[in-house]
Amino acid sequence: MAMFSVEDLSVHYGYVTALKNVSLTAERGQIVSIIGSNGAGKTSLLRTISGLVKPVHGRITFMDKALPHQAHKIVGLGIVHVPEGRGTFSGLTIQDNLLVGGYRFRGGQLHQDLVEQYELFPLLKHRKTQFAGTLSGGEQQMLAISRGLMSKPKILLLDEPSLGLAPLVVNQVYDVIRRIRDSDITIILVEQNARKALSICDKAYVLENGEIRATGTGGELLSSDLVKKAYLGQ
Amino acid sequence: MALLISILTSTLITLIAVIGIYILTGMTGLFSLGQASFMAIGAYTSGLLVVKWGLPFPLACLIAIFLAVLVGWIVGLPTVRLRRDYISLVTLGFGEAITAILNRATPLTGGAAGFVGIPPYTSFTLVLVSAVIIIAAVAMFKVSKFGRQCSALRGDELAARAVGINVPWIKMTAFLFSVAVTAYSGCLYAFYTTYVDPSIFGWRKSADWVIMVFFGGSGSLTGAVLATFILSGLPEILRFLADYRSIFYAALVLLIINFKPSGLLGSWELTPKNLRKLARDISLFMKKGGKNA
Amino acid sequence: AGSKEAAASEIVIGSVQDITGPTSSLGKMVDSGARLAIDEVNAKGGVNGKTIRIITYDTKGDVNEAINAFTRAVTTDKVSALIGPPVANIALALAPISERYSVPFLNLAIDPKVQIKADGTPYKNMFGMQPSADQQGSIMAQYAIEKRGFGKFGIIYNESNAYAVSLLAPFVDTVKANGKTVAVTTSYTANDKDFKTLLNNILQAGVDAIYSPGYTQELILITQQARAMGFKGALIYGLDAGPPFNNLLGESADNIYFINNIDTTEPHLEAITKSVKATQNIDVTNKFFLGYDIGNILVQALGAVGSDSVAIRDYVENLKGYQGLTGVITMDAKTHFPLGLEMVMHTYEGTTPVVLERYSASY
Amino acid sequence: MSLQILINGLALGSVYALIATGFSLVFNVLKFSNFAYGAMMTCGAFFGYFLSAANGWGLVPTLLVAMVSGAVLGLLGQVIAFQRILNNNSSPIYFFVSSITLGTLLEGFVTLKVGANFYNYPRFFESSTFKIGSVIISKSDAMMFVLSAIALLLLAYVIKYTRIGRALRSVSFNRDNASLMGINVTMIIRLTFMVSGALAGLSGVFLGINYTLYPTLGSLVVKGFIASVIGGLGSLSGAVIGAVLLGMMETFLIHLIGSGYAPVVTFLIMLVFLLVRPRGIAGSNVQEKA
Amino acid sequence: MLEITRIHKNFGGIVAVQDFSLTASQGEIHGIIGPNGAGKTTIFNVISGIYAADQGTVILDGHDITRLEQHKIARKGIARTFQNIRLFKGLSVLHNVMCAFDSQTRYSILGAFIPTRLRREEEKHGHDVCMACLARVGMEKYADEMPENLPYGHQRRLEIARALACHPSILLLDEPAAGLNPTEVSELSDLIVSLAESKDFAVLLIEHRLELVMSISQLIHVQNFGKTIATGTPEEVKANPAVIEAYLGKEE
Ligand SMILES: Nc1ncnc2c1ncn2[C@@H]1O[C@H](COP(=O)(O)OP(=O)(O)OP(=O)(O)O)[C@@H](O)[C@H]1O
Ligand SMILES: Nc1ncnc2c1ncn2[C@@H]1O[C@H](COP(=O)(O)OP(=O)(O)OP(=O)(O)O)[C@@H](O)[C@H]1O
Ligand SMILES: [Mg+2]
Ligand SMILES: [Mg+2]
Repeated sequence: MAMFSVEDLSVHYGYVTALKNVSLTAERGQIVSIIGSNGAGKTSLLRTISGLVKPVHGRITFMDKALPHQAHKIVGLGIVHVPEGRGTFSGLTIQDNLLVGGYRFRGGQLHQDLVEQYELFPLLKHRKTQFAGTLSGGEQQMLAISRGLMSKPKILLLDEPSLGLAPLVVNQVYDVIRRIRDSDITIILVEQNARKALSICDKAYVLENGEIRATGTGGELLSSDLVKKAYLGQ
Repeated sequence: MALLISILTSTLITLIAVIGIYILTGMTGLFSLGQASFMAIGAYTSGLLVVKWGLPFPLACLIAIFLAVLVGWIVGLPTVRLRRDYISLVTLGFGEAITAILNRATPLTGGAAGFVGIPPYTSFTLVLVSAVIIIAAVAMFKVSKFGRQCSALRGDELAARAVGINVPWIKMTAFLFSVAVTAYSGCLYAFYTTYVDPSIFGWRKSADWVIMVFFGGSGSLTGAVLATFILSGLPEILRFLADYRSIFYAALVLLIINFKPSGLLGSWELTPKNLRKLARDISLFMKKGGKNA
Repeated sequence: AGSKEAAASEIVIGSVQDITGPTSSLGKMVDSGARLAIDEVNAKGGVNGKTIRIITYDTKGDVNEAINAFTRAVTTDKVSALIGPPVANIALALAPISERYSVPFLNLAIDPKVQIKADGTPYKNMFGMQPSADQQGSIMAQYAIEKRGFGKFGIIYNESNAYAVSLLAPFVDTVKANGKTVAVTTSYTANDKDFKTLLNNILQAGVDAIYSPGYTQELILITQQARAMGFKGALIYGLDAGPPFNNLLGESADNIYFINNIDTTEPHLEAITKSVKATQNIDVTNKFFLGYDIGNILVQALGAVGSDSVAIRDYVENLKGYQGLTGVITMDAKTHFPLGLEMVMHTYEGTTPVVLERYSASY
Repeated sequence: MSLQILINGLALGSVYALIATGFSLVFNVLKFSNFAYGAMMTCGAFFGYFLSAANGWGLVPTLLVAMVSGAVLGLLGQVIAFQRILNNNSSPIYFFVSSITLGTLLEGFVTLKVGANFYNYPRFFESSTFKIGSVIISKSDAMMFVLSAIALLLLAYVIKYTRIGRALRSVSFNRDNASLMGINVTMIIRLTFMVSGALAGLSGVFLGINYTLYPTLGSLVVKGFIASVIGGLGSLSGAVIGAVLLGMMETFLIHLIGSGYAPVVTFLIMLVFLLVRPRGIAGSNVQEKA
Repeated sequence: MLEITRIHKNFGGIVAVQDFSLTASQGEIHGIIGPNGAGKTTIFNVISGIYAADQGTVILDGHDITRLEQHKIARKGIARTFQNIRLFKGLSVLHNVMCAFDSQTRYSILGAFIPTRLRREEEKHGHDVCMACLARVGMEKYADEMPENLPYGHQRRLEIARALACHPSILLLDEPAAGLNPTEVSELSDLIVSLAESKDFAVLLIEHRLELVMSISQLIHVQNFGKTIATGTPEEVKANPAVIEAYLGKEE
């Protein structure tokens, strides 16, 4: 059985159906990409996995155990979600944002982690007392990723991490993602930037109108007609 | 019959005040906990003008409303540019101040003993006609550009400014409109009870009105009307509960807010279009039900 | 849910009182007193073979509610007579409305404005059943000046309380008429609970006595704070310093003088107090006895003239020499206040009430 | 003599400060004015009276009982009136309405139990005042001053520097994202209500000692609201500074012009204050960024 | 015609914008690019009056608008979209757009209460104009939907429609392509080009999606640490080593 699997998941918002019988799996140290157009349900999928949205039916398992229902317990298992639109705590300083990210840990360990993050994103260190709400869009994105890493994830759910980032930084972020993967962390990556996402991943799913339309390795999908036409703008 | 008329009259006066709150809270998303003080200004001013200076009732009402709007403007001035929480707390302080003045200015207001001898000019017909006209005016306002702008700034003030909405001005307009309506309800009130005293106009009264707006559905004028009838009729119906009356009332409101957060009607309005839709839905439902049976 | 069919064998009277809200302790007391009177009569077979039913209408201390309650009582429930509240605001609001009907309204408001119109004639249905504020205020001043020899007074009163306000002018007028002085007059409002600064202003003036008409709770705070600030002089209070004030104060109530409708030390009143405590677990106050007297006056009226409300009104207007627990009641048709009803000045020794003087209230 | 007035003002200010602290705590986290706070104080005071003081227990047990029952009540209130609104992610407006209603409900229960009667705490001290020079200071005022200072400093420290405090602040900005950090948001919010309830109990007892016990004791909370406007909405230390200022201002006004027009002047000062310094004394001015 | 001369903006110690100047006229598309935190959004915030400039002037059609209140600036013809979408919740899609048109509607407060003829005509006119704005971004069939239920891409389009209803002479677009997939980006670039072709207004465009900004801008301003490090056509900029180092990075 896969380390992480989603089976037959459906989600509704009132009358709107966001997800219909979605299934996917991920293994340790894999990058799994999910691509799809706007409103396909990518964010909803991640929000369901992390416990923010309750599914109508379906099963999510991690290491052969069903996930608990509350978001904070799911984080406790090491499934960490970096939300779309950054979601930094606007009135907290950068440092406090990071420390909240490491909420599960305390003491010296926490400060060690903080130092690590500052090494990864030096910009954050220079600005550590600035309120997150006044950061530029891209700076907030870095903070959000960094804050997610403070939770020491086993599975990292990234929702459009390259959103609003300068090209140079996008490359940096993807480097970071690779590095994270290399440290045996599983990454579920939701991206609009299909080319980038597909070129980095081990496995990818195409989501359309809440349903899985196609699946395969990154390379397979990059060359599929469906993906080319709809997501690569070719 | 006399009882019914008496209850209906006082309910309709409350209704007018609640509509004042609806403009402010339901449409613009602002709170005033001193709204009852504007009712007091309306009541005392019109009463004084008629009793002490012998002005005709309609003129007295007009002057009273004008005065209330003027005072409202001063109260609103520092708050319309601030975060919306401020207006609720500033008006709260204003309420305390008005009560103090009414208690103190004994030669004019009669102080705590109240102001007696107001002639009973408020008839049921007058109140009914006023309520209908005011509801119509507010309904018109809601679908005008001003009403739209009120809703817009409730959604996002910064974006509202960025599309050219003069946010402080719209806030002030909504506030003063609601003040005028509330002050008028005060005039009606004074000439209905023929007696007013300062303790009538505390912040709890304003809070009660806010609750009524929410009970009915914060976005719905129809809801506000419905809720006023239910909630101000309720205590009269619940008389047999005696001491448990206020507990029952509070529990009911809590239930609605918790389990139907959008209130009774949400933002549904009684318009010909919606009514036709409702009728269609009902007939469809009946047909289906018929088939199943 | 009244059974109107049974009306033939039943007479209905109403009691419009603050049963909930800030003044409910007063309203409930009057209501229980009246109920005791009615229950006693019903237990003996009622009047002329009919039982009396008393309906209580809660005003919640709200004028609007009171108007609805009043209207309900006189139009829907068709009561023969009404017992009114001891709270001036409610009675003031109901006075002009009572004029539209012909149901007598026996209340306990002491403010003359409740019973008497601006033109000096009484409202036809309103009757005050205890001495007016004018009478009570001047009695307290007379006592303080004549029996205690005080010459310099400080006053602290609740300006948002109609009852307290009505007791202010008569006291001051009497003091001035006797050539004495009121050195400082200060006021507070319902929300004020900290009187130290106000009292400070009074104490600075070095007064013989502080006069404070107000509700029990305020009197307790004023006593505690004045004593804590080292004031050793006399405190002169109104009706609401009567028991259970002494038990609630939590310290010695020495050197406090107050006016009361009754002599609390009279044996048969004490007996009633005990029995009510035993049967209903109520600590009665003077309002209870006032309510009891009104109840009995109505019973007597019903017995004499039947259940017609106009006849009852006339009967009450001409009431003479009724021997009640609060004294001998003779209605003055000109003022609709009782003539010559006695008031009793009290003080406390420690926490025990002591009777000082009886005054016959002349208007 | 003006020293005496200053002391009286400080005493009144510390009553207001204690009220304002518990009230702004909830405001900080959930961004709404908890209008049930007044009723919570009343309940706390009555619990302290009936469960402890009436049994002849001393001040400290009474305070503890009131605080514990205040905390329990805070928790209950959260479950009854706010939990569902939280779950639905409704706007703060709903909390506001719910809190007013909860207040009415609690007050209703108190009235049911005690009627409009009032009670008096027994004397906890041999003498209720002490003197420094010519200045008379009431013991309960002094205790209140000290306790509210301690409560405030403790809270400020916890909120600013501890893990729980950071969690609390993050919850105040975005509940969903806070839960993504592994924070048990419901627990944090309940904790907030419990602490605020405990403070309500504490203030309740002191209000009771100073002003006797009665069902609408909590209406003094209005002063807490006004204080927090003067201090800057949402700022805890601002609320306290505002409260002390308000207490002193009122006392001076009462001394100078009497109690009658004091609220009017207070209100005018508040208006002018808002015009001149809209963010209050300690409110920070974070510019909104688009 | 928009003339921005030497604007500065500091936040405490941070210099967000330094010495920024730009001139744009109807029909032009200007791109503004630069690393994160370079001060691009701040430039928009200064132009639209959310922040007051520390120095410098913004002149629109000969009028100095630097220190006007926000809503007045908007009424003078500066319309914008936001980096983080800001729509009016609780108003339908059409009403979102109409709000932006309302300040141009002529009926007075009297018309708020009485359905005067002027009001009816103006409302009708506004309705038509706003439907046309929606149609220009291809959103007319969603007119009665609630914006919060729309997918992201549609919300972006709605923001543009709302800005169009302000009858702008300058349109400020802050990262309009963020969150769109490549297909949608190419639709968006067609849309922006077609808007610019109408010659009604100039477009200033902040964007990190190079496929969009490089293909449609006539002139590109590159910002770094608040300063303009390069200005030129897309080709010039792409070849500029300073820009490559600070922003573009080497192509992989
Ligand atoms: N809270 C909500 N209430 C109602 N509908 C919602 C809600 N959240 C999302 N939806 C709807 O569910 C569908 C899926 O939305 P979701 O945000 O998961 O899409 P997405 O793939 O992440 O899109 P994007 O690329 O724009 O982020 C959309 O139709 C959206 O409108
Ligand atoms: N209100 C503010 N207070 C303090 N600093 C601010 C404020 N607004 C912006 N800044 C700072 O100014 C700098 C410029 O921010 P701006 O938002 O303009 O960047 P940007 O170029 O739009 O970046 P991005 O491409 O990431 O959106 C950033 O470093 C940001 O942290
Ligand atoms: Mg998404
Ligand atoms: Mg930006």
